[in-house]
Amino acid sequence: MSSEKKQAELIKEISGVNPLKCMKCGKCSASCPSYNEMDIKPHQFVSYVINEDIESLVNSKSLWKCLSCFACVERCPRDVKPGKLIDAARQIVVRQKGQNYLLADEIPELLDPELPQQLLVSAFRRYRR
Amino acid sequence: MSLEKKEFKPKIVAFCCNWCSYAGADLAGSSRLTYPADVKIIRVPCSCRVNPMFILRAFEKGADGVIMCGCHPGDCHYSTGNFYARRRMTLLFSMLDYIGVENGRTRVEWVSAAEGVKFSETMNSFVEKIYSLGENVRLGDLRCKS
Amino acid sequence: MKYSYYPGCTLRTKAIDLDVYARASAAALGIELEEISDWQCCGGVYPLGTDEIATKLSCVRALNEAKEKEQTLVTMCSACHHVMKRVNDDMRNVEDIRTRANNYMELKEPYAGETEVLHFLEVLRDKVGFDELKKKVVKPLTGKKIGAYYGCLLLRPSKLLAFDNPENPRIIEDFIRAIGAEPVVYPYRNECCGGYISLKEKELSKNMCEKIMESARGFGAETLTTACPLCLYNLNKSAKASLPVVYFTELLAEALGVLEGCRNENAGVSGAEEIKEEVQKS
Amino acid sequence: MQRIGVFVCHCGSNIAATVDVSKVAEMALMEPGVVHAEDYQYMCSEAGQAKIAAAIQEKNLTGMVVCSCSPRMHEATFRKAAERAGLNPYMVEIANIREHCSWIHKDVEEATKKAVILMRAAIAKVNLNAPLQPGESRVTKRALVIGGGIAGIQTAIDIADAGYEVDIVEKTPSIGGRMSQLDKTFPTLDCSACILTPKMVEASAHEKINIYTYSEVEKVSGFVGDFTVDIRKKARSVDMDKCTGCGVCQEKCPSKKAPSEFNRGLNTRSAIYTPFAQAIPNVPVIDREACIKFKTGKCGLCAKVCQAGAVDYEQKDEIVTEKYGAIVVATGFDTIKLDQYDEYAYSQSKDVITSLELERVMNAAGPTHGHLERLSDGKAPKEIVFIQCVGSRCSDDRGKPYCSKICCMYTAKHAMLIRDKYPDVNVTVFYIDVRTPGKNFDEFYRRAVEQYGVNYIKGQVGKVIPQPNGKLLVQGSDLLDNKQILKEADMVVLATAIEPNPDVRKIATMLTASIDTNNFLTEAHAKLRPVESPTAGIFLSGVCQGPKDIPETVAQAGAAAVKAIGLLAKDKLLTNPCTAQSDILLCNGCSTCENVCPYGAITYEDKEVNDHGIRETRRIAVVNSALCQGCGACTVACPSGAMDLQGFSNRQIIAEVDAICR
Amino acid sequence: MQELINRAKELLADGTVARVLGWKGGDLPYNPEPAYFETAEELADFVYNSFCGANLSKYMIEASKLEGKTMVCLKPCDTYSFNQLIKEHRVDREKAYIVGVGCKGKLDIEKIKKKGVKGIESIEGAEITDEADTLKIQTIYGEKSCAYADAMLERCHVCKGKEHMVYDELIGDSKETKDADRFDEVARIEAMSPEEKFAFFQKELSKCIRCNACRNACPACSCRKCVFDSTKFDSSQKANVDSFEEKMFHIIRAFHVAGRCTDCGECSRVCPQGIPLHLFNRKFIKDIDGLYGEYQAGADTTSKAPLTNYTFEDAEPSIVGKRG
Repeated sequence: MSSEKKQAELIKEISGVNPLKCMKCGKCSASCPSYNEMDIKPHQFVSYVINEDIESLVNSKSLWKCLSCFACVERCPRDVKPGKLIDAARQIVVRQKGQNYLLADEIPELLDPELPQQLLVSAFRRYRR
Repeated sequence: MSLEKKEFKPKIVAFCCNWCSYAGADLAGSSRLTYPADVKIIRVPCSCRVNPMFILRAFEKGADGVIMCGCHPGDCHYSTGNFYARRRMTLLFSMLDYIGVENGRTRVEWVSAAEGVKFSETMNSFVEKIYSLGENVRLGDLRCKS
Repeated sequence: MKYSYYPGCTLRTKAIDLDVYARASAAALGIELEEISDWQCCGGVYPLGTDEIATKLSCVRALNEAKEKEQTLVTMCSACHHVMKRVNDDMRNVEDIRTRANNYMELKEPYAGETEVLHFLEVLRDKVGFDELKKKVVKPLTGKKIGAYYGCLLLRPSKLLAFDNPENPRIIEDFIRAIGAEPVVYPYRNECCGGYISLKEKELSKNMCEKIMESARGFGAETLTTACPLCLYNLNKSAKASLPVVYFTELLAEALGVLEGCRNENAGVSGAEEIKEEVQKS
Repeated sequence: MQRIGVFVCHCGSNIAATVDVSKVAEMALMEPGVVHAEDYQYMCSEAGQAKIAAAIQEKNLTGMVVCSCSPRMHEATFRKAAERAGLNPYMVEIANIREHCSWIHKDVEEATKKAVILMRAAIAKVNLNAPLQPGESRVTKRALVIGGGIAGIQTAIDIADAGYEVDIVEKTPSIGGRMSQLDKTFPTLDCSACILTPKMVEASAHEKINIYTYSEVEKVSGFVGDFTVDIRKKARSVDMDKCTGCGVCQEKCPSKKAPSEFNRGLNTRSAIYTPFAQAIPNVPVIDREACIKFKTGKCGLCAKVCQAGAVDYEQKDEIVTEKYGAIVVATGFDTIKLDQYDEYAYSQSKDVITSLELERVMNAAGPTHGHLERLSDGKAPKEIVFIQCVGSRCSDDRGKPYCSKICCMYTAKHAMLIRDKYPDVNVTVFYIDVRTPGKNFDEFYRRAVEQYGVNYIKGQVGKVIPQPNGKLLVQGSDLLDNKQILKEADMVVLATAIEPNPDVRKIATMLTASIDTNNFLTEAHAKLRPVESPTAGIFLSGVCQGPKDIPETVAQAGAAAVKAIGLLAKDKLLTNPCTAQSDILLCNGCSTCENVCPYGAITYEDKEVNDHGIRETRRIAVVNSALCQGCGACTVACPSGAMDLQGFSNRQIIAEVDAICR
Repeated sequence: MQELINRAKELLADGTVARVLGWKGGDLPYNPEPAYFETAEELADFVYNSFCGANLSKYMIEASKLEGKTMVCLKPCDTYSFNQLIKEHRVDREKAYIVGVGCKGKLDIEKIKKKGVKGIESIEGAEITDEADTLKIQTIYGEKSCAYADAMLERCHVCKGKEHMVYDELIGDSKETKDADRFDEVARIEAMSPEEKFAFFQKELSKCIRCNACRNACPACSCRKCVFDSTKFDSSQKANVDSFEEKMFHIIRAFHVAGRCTDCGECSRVCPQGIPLHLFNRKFIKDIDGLYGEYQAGADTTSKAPLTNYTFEDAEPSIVGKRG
């Protein structure tokens, strides 16, 4: 198995999503609050996994713009759950050593006095191993 | 009896009602959804045609598992057949469990004519269960085993 | 009524208000909240990967303690509610996760999702009942126009959380009505505030919150209320944030007449320093 | 001892590729009773059947086994072939080595072994088969049509034109159905009422057609050719014979707050009402839940103003029992409830409506008298957004997994009509796919785009956001331009999925007709018998079988009528001989079997028996083979084994079990 | 007993009945057997004592075919069986004059013998009129004693009650004897591991000699011809080759009477090998009560039997595995 194919399989496995169920209706992209920030749009994630173009996917800035707000998951008429695919791709990145999107060093300057604990732990979990 | 350990190939009898489950099995076939060849289907008009005698007879003759499939409750072609079958099988299975027969050797599953996938999945999981239980020693008639 | 209570990390620090008001209100309502011993942070977000186990164990621990006490587990924070319910669902319905998590945990008896998890709002709705609550209100918030802000974590995915209609929820509106105020329904109340993205993408989150604020104001809200410390933070950061944002427990405490009693000494805890310390440690 | 022939079919390579067919035939010869075995490419072909006939005659066969595809496919074929060659058709058994073997197994050795076992089971069974003769039953030359929409009306007219009596049972106060609610019809844009009303009149005036409106089927018993049906005629509270249809009662009725079903609840009607002006019969009914007289005992105004004295508050439901030879189901559809789709703000805004509601809004007899206006404030919209596939093609549990089929076309129709009548209104359609397979359908859709400038955007809508200013912000995808679109609209129209009428499940149960997971009635064969139910004597007309538009519905209605006529034209029917029979020497007369028979086919008679020299009178179960459908429930209920099922006898099934476990 | 005999004489004399169905003394003091009496003289042999355990209702199947009425003595528990037979059209109510006889619990001679009591000559305290709590047993080895309750049949310890479900008149007093729950034994077996269950029934059923005593005594097992004797299932008349066939026989027998068995306990009482056959029937009764609602066969003649009835919400057969 090529490494791309392996990675595509890995994404399907981690996410538990069958991208072939997608009918390309675009409801996910229509629901996404981060749509404009994304280079690869939510509905396109499915195609990247099907086409096994994982390289582009893991390099996409979309991974870090997804809010895990589950609007796409809630509304998807085909039970595809693009949000889960995105998170799986994110996991592939952060599970590789040193690929953390959030570095400990950069945290202090991101802080402000009102910032809740929750924000930090959430960001940590999504962005880091 | 030879001393070398023979590979366990279970004998599994599936009673399927003509209208739903047998058609579901046909659909599994035409959709090429595989399940192990250990399963052999007997066509009956309705699940309510399945006499506990048939099930015990199968075990007596060396079956390792018996499964009965019918239309979903409420969808019986004869409107009420599977309701009676459901009570009969519940009591029979409970009795078999009571005398110490492993519960996994008997099963009832409702499979509609449209559920080829469910038919195949059911058979796969049932066969898997029978493999895990191994040969039916408790109910087998030793005469029938070579 | 006695419940296991899982406050969660933020309710110990920045969101201590959410906690204090909740406890005071619960007491006034005759609800006993028994805090889970040595609880650990839920992680703030639910780990979506089907192969994630270790990240779910802190929840399993809390859930199991509630099970052993035969109590329902109550959360106050939206995020804890979300994570706790989903982990519980995994333990109940996903055999692989259940087996592996139990292997790690070495519990007296395996945990299989037996505990009922409720958000405090659900306790108010389903256990206390809004009609009952209404009877206990001593200082109705008459005339106040309050917009409920749900965000994501209370509602979605609705099948698992079974909290309310995800697209047109009403539990907080009913709550607002019960405490004598007037709920303002506006369509953005279930849109995301940006969540954790606000750590690195402050602008993005700000835009989202502005949309929410504008919508709420447009429909006549004068105050927003939420159950989530992160939502509260993000909404407050919104540049055009003209509406005050308060925890629903504060409204509750006020209506029940216990607010003054807990205008507390904890006010003004500066979290930033502690957080920095923690980060250094990690 | 039987003389059995075994015929193994290759089914081209369908079987032969996985099963060693010649080995199977070879093994057959080792089984008891088998005197002939052969394999052939296509047993069902004419040449294959000729081989069977030749073997039957040459080898004097008394029974045969065909190892082939499913008996559900070709059992009838082979039985007929056997019969033509002089063998009783019930001496034929099928071993299903295609669907249950070659198609699901890959290993040739394994599949061959299994095929042999399946064949042995069939041989063991045939060894115990006995020739059976079908019985005869009579045909009542009258048809029942359930549902008085366009499907039911058309079916009834076609059957009646062939000279048979037809009754239509319609639940609502008037025939006409969904079509009567439509404004215009695609792809010709003619007015729905203009083409439907003459059909309604034709049906009501037809001397062979009898219409029961405001009535429901209550109970069905019997079987093909001889159904007995109880019809509940709900109390109309108005005497059908006396009423002149003058309408004064409706005018004077002081209770005018009941939501109008006909106008989809968009406006109200009086408590005594006819649903619409062209209603047939033109006789009102009193909605007793809304009527002041029935609620409080006071009022009675309608009776006072009725010059014909037709109003009758004392009227009661009446049960009519009729016999029918054939029943046609034409129960139609409704749109799904939208409470699972609150992202489209249907429950939050009056200006979000379904397409069927739009039909009423556009119709001159509708709540806005045909003026296109917002239902919230009555203002004329400038910007209308249509959203397609609302609840259709959803594999989650909120909606329906199927395509509702009619929405693409009616949306194009709506868009076109609006653009035609109100050229300053912009129309945008969010679609996933535009599906226009039908004569002149795609041309119609293209006209909407090219001639009328309707803006089609490929992409679904995520959320409809009501704005403080009363407008609706539609947030959708434009997948072709890869944009997220925010569009401010004055009205949003949802192409809501259609589903079978919720009553159909109840009716199907009464008819013992099967129904699929989406509540559509199942056809006997998806391709070859699309208008018949698997239950003999039950036929399907219109959307109750699957989504379809008006031309298709009318075509199917005619097809169902032809099938029903084909049945009614017969004087007698041959009945399935695979029925239960009780052994008079074993029967205890205990009544256990009677209690489980769903057809009331078992009765008891005192019979003189000679039990090994002992002559006595015993209470014995007797099966009416015309009523018995052969389910076998009684055979298991019977403790003594007296009750047995022909064709599926205890010994036959046990022989199969033994053969499989051998 | 004398009251019974007197009444029987009257009924015979005035022609109400053509015969009396009761018990007559056997060759031993503890084995009275069912018998017909057609004249006052014959009634000299009539007995009714604590050893009259036999359920006479089944004899009424044949008696219903005879000319004239039969006076039949039925104990409270026997009347359930009689009702059930009415329901199944096996007996003719019009052909029976039912005298409901009192019952103070019937005795099991095997229980007395198990206590080491041998060479029994007579037993005192077993007459129906006796009130004694202790039986005095004269043996060739001298007098022994035994508590009445200790010698009672298992079924009397779990008695359904001393009320007659159907009768024309009542003669004699009864005494409550119930002091145990009838499902306790079943529950104890249910709690065993599969291995233990299997071993338990294997041991019990291996004693079966297929003498058919259970079948002959059982009032529900009243088929004209048993399936195990007919050719309908290819299961007839062969020697048991293996333990499975006993199991099959007893399971099917229990299944055929499920929902019809009144739990009269005759099967266990008559088994010469002492197999607790009632454990099969009670298992079905317990399941039926638990799954489909409490049901007592023979309590009436009209209710729908559990196996010819259903509800849409009935438990699925998979419940068997889930109950653990």
